Amino acid sequence: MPPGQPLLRVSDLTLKFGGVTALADVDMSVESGTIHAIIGPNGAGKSSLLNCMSGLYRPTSGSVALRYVADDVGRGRRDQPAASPEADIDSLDIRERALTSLPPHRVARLGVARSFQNIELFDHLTVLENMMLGRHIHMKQNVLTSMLWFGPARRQEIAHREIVEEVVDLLKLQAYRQKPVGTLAYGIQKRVELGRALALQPSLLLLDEPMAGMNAEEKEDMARYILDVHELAGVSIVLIEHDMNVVMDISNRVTVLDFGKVIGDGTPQEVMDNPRVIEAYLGAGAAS
Amino acid sequence: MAVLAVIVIILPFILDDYWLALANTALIAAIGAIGLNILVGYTGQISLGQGGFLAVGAFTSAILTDRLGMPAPVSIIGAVMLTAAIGVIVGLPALRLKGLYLAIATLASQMVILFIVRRWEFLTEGQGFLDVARLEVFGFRLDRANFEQQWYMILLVLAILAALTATNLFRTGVGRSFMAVRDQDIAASAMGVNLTRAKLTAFAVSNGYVGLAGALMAHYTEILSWEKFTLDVSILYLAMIIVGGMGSVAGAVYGAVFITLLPVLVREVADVVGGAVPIIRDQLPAVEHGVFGLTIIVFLIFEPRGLNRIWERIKDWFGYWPFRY
Amino acid sequence: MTAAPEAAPGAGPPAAAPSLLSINNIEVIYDEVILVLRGLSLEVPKGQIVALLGSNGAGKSTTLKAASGLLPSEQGEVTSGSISFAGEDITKMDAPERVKRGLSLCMEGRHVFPHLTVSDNLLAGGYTKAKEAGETLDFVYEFFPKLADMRARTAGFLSGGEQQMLAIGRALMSQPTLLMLDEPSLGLAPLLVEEIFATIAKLNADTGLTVLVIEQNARTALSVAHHGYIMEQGRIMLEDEADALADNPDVKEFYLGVGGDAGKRSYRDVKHYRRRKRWL
Amino acid sequence: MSTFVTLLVIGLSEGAILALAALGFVLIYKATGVINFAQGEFLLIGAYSFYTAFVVMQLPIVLALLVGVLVAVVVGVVVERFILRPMVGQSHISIIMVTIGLASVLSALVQMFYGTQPRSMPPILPRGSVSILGGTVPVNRLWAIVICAVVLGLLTWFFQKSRHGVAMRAVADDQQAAMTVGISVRRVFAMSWALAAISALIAGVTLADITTVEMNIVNFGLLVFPVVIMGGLDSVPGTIVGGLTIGLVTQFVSGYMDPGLAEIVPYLVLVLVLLVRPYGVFGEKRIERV
Amino acid sequence: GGGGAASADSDEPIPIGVIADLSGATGDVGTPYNEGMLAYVEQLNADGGINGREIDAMSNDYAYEVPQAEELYRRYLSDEAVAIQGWGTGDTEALRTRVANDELPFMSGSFSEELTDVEESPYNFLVAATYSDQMRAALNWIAEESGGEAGVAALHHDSPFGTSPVGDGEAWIDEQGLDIDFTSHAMPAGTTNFAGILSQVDSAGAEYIIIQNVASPAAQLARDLKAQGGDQTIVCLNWCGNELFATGAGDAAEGHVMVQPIAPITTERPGHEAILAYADENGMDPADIQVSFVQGWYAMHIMAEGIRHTLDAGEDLTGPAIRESLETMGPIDTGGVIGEGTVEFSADSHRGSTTTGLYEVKDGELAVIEEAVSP
Ligand SMILES: Nc1ncnc2c1ncn2[C@@H]1O[C@H](COP(=O)(O)OP(=O)(O)OP(=O)(O)O)[C@@H](O)[C@H]1O
Ligand SMILES: Nc1ncnc2c1ncn2[C@@H]1O[C@H](COP(=O)(O)OP(=O)(O)OP(=O)(O)O)[C@@H](O)[C@H]1O
Ligand SMILES: [Mg+2]
Ligand SMILES: [Mg+2]
Repeated sequence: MPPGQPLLRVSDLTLKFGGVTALADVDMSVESGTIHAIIGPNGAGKSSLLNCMSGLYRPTSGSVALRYVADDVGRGRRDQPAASPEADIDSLDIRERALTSLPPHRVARLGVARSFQNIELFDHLTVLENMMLGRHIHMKQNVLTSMLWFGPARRQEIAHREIVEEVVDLLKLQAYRQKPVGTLAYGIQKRVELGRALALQPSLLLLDEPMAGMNAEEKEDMARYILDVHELAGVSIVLIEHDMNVVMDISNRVTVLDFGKVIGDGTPQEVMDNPRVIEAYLGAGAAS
Repeated sequence: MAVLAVIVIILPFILDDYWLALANTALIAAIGAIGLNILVGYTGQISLGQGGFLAVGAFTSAILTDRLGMPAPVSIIGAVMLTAAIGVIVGLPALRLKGLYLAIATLASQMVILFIVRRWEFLTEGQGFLDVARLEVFGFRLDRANFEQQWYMILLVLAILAALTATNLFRTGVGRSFMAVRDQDIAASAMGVNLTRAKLTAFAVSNGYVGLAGALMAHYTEILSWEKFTLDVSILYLAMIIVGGMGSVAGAVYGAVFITLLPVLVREVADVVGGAVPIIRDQLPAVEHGVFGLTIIVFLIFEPRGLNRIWERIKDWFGYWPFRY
Repeated sequence: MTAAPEAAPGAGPPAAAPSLLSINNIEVIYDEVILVLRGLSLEVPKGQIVALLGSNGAGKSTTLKAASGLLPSEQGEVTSGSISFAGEDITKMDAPERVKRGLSLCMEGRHVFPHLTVSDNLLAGGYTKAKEAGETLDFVYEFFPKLADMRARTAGFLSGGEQQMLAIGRALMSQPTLLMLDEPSLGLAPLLVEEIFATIAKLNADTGLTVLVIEQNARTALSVAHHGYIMEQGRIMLEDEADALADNPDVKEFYLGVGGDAGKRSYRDVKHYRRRKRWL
Repeated sequence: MSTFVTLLVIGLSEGAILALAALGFVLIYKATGVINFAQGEFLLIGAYSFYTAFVVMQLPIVLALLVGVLVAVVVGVVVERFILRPMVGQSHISIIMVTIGLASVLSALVQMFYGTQPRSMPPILPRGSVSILGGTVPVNRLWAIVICAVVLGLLTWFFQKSRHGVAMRAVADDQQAAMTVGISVRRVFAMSWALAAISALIAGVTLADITTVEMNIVNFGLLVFPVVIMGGLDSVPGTIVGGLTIGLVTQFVSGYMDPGLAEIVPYLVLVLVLLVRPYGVFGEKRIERV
Repeated sequence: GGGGAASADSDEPIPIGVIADLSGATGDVGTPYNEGMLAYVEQLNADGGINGREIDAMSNDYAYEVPQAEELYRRYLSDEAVAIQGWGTGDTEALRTRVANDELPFMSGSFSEELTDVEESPYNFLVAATYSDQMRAALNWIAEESGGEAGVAALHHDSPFGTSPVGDGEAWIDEQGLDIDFTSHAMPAGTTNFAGILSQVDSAGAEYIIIQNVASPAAQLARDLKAQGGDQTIVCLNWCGNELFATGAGDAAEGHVMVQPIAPITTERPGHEAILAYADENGMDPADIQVSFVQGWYAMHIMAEGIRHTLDAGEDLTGPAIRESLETMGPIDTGGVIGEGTVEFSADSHRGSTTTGLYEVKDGELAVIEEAVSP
């Protein structure tokens, strides 16, 4: 999807858990090629919104629709660079798909990858295996050839391993390739999780508090990785983050949630100046 | 490695029939345990239904051969496929169940399958057991004198194939998706793993091996009755993978051999010390049972990763010998 | 920052205040091999708020676990040194005993009881002081009116911030004299972080509660604390009054990081930035 | 009608005993997260220890019961201390398997010392039959219902309402956090195992009195699984409803349909329930947030 | 065989494998049966064995599990046993093809009619009336006792052992034109009450309950029957028709009937004397000698006689030789204990006897109703 095009549209999204309304009529739109931050107080529904986007939660009503270029998806051809901005949009076969009716694995197949608020890695697998799972949607799953190993199964493993290695290089994870992720330090695990999502070569990356629990130094590193991913791989990113400094610095657009409702939307500066946002989220201290 | 291979190959020429029969039983168990480990150890879906699945494989193959006159290899393949299919049916509830709920659902399948095996007169023609004709492969009929040796060769080849194919499976995406489901199913689905498909595939693949083990059991023991497939058998197989090492193909093999030989070992010991402690000899089945339980406990407490881990440590030690570390 | 309450830093000379918790030169080893604390000493004077800062993996949480007796549950062990609380040696005491004596820990990552309701969580918190649980409960609800609104909800379904409040409220239920907080702002919105620290300061001012708090968010922590410690690799590297620490150039560089102050560097400008010098 | 009443009362009594045995299981599960496959063997140990005190040592019944309780507590605490405590932090499967191993060991011990032959015991509950609505009903069955109801009530109150009950549930959720609020995790663990063993003792002795003291008690114990799963693993009321349902359904199927089918009917009912409600009738869905 | 135990002029002990149930589903009667066999061997060896050669009876518990029995059988085979004493119907039937292949004479506690087909089971020998014959005798007696018309419910162990006589009983009713309404139910193993099955018996209108099962569950059923005020008469076949049933059920056993081909010790037959002498020597209370013990004793006796005949004939102790001895040696005397008193096999019948006795429980003892009944 060329930059600047609408990529993801959330309309009238409502999500209820029993008596609790986590999201109420949320409308927002993510443009291709941006880093779009979602902020808001705890319990505002940010993670829930992300979960709706990735198919983990089924909303009570409303929809999330993803637009994608037909050729980009599902054929394992995402190793080519994303369509250049100059490409003629009309010549592309752009389709739209409602994510809200899809199970999570189908959403992933459309090129939406994510990380989780509390690291959800495959603890007993190595860093490489975790990242190879990121390649899952691009691989053919054939039990019989897998059992035989020699031939197609082996060739396929090698081909995908090459792509994973690029991600390993990008995120500087070389030293940890064969380590079971469960034993790694928190910061590294966060990076592996990012890597796993990247390995999927997504067109949209959803990150839920990738810097939570990090100190200043690690945050800087993580911010750098996110920017690199955004710039080098041309991925659009939806980012939940509480640290306003990070949000201000790296995001192009910000949506603010409070009690499940959108209370602000715009450029970081616009949002910072929005009195409702200051009152509900930032507090007087941050506004000064 | 080479030494081991030589030992395994000359085994049939040095062991007598009794020990060869044990070896054969262990090889069949190894195939079944590999299957169970795929489901339990690698995919994290607990199954107490192993006994019932073995029964499906065994009776299918026996009936296809004896009543429909199919060649044994064909009926064995038929048994593998049917058992895999039954696995998928039983796996369906697994899609929504977790932990103990799943364990008990598989316990239910064990009970129901066993009930059918006991009560469905068609299976044994009302006799309560089923005779299976001597194995004949491509016109070659095993002879009585070399029965155990010939079976040993057949089973050895099949067990090695089973171990290899299972190992290969976990070098590829399919196997990885099983492990992903085990470690973190939500994340797995967010990475594009179809949980339904992965779990059902795991049930099918696992049961394929179990069906093979069941079919071999039928042809090897030449007689089938429901008592070979009780809940105790399910537990026996779980013990194999616990003792051998969960989530390890080699572990399943070690575990199968160990658990098959355990009662023999207990009996030998009982023969020796029985004079001094008569209760051990007089209550042998109880003692065997108790030792079995104790083995599980001891392994879980002291080496939860099983014989496989112990073996690795030994290899490391010798690898570094004479320098430790 | 408005969060700093009346009980401003420097309300009393720290040296004069008797020490409530004192950790003397302890060593902590996990799994019999991993040496994490290497001779750490620390004093928490009665009635003060003390902040413990340090980078990831420095051993901050381990220090609090050692003080609250949780190490054995993680195969950890204090191999040398001693810990005393209110003049009593508690080095070998088990965790529940310490709670009875007024030492309460609010763990990193909240750790509420997910299947219990909010009110059951609080009641469980008052386990050691069952008789007065009713009154304490009212007190906690007063401090956290939000919890009162959610009392019947299952804790596992609360959002992170809500859970953090619950965790602090639960810790208060045991009527501690020393409250230890492990990264209370983890994953919380700025407003809430402010709120929580304001609450901490208020508790301290109103009830004289002594607080030991670990924080990544050094700026906020130092703004309410009287005294601060900075640790690296299992040792205390620096200790001073909070104000003084906040002005220390090293602290500024490593803990206050980019952003915040005027003339800050943007996250966009940071290239792969590696720590040039360590404290050691 | 007469058959119906007989089956009803017998079904209820078995259901009540089952519920009691299952409650012990649930107690352990809720407090320690351990799935105890040896609960059937706890019934067995209960019945045989009482038998030993009452018949072999010829103690008076009250004393014999006390001995039973003592043995139950000791077994419960020892099992917790030496078998389950080292298993903290291991996977579900490992914990299930360790209790399966324990089950083998316990039943093997009983078999070694008492053999497999049934032993008869002088009656404890009154014998004889009464006629209710035209059905002949053994009196001891009625007594069994009463005893189990009382014990069930006491345990339920303890778990739901008492301070220790809340502590047990807190420990089940997060052991470290429980320690930070001053709950002694070890004490709670020991307490729940001991309570489970005591409830198994009462269930086992009641059962042994209306049948015989024999190894078969274990098979009866296996039924706690359909019971707890059906009711919902962590629900006390669910356990009671589950127990009574299984008791009654089994009895009616065996009386009106096929006694052989009755053996698997609990499992069929269970599967049906799970298809509709994967967490049992009263069970709560596990909290899974990401 | 050249040397070794099988050789005619060897003086080594004669190995016989015993597959016993001590702890399994039928252990209540399996235990005294096994003790009876071993007691006989002990006595025989003490008396100088067979022509000076002792019998080495290797006895192991298989807990009534077929796979265990197979495994034991393989061990006995590798220990060069010359004959096998088995136990249950399931395992005996399961092993018979192997036994035939390995040419090993095989007797067992199972009197299933299936095993009498000499073509199919050339090495199996049945020392007493088959379960089916016992069932027939029971049905004849019921027809007589009830004056013609009767309802009968056959309750059986849920196994080949249990179902073995059920079909034959039904066929017998047709064949003989008996006016008997026949239903059958499997008795679930490990059940805590038989209320369900009894209410089915009730609603089928049966006045007689024939039980083909071991003593303990039968006794429990009798107790349940009494507690629920049922008035049916129980007729126990072979393995529940014994003292264990009478004591296990207590006063609930009174008046029930037993079909038992082996004479209980209380009937004081000449064949019991050896057993009583043995009991006396070993400090056993004669009152503790159960009919299953007697049965085991004589099962071993018959096997020993076959071996003696083989050795007397100067032949090697091979399976075929022993088989031939048993088939050709003529009647074997049991001192009035089994059936009419003697057991005889031939090349086309391995049915050692067809007659059985009928007893009633009176004051906790087995009282004779009729002797040497043949259907
Ligand atoms: N699986 C669930 N079941 C029930 N309620 C839920 C569930 N997930 C979230 N909620 C509720 O929905 C609301 C929004 O939660 P959510 O996790 O989306 O907040 P958030 O904005 O991500 O907060 P935080 O910044 O603390 O992560 C909360 O009140 C929470 O209790
Ligand atoms: N249970 C444990 N077993 C083994 N090592 C541990 C354990 N807990 C902590 N460690 C190690 O001890 C060191 C200090 O950990 P600790 O959690 O105390 O750091 P911290 O300062 O609290 O870090 P953070 O800011 O990430 O919370 C780390 O290197 C960690 O890997
Ligand atoms: Mg969130
Ligand atoms: Mg920490």
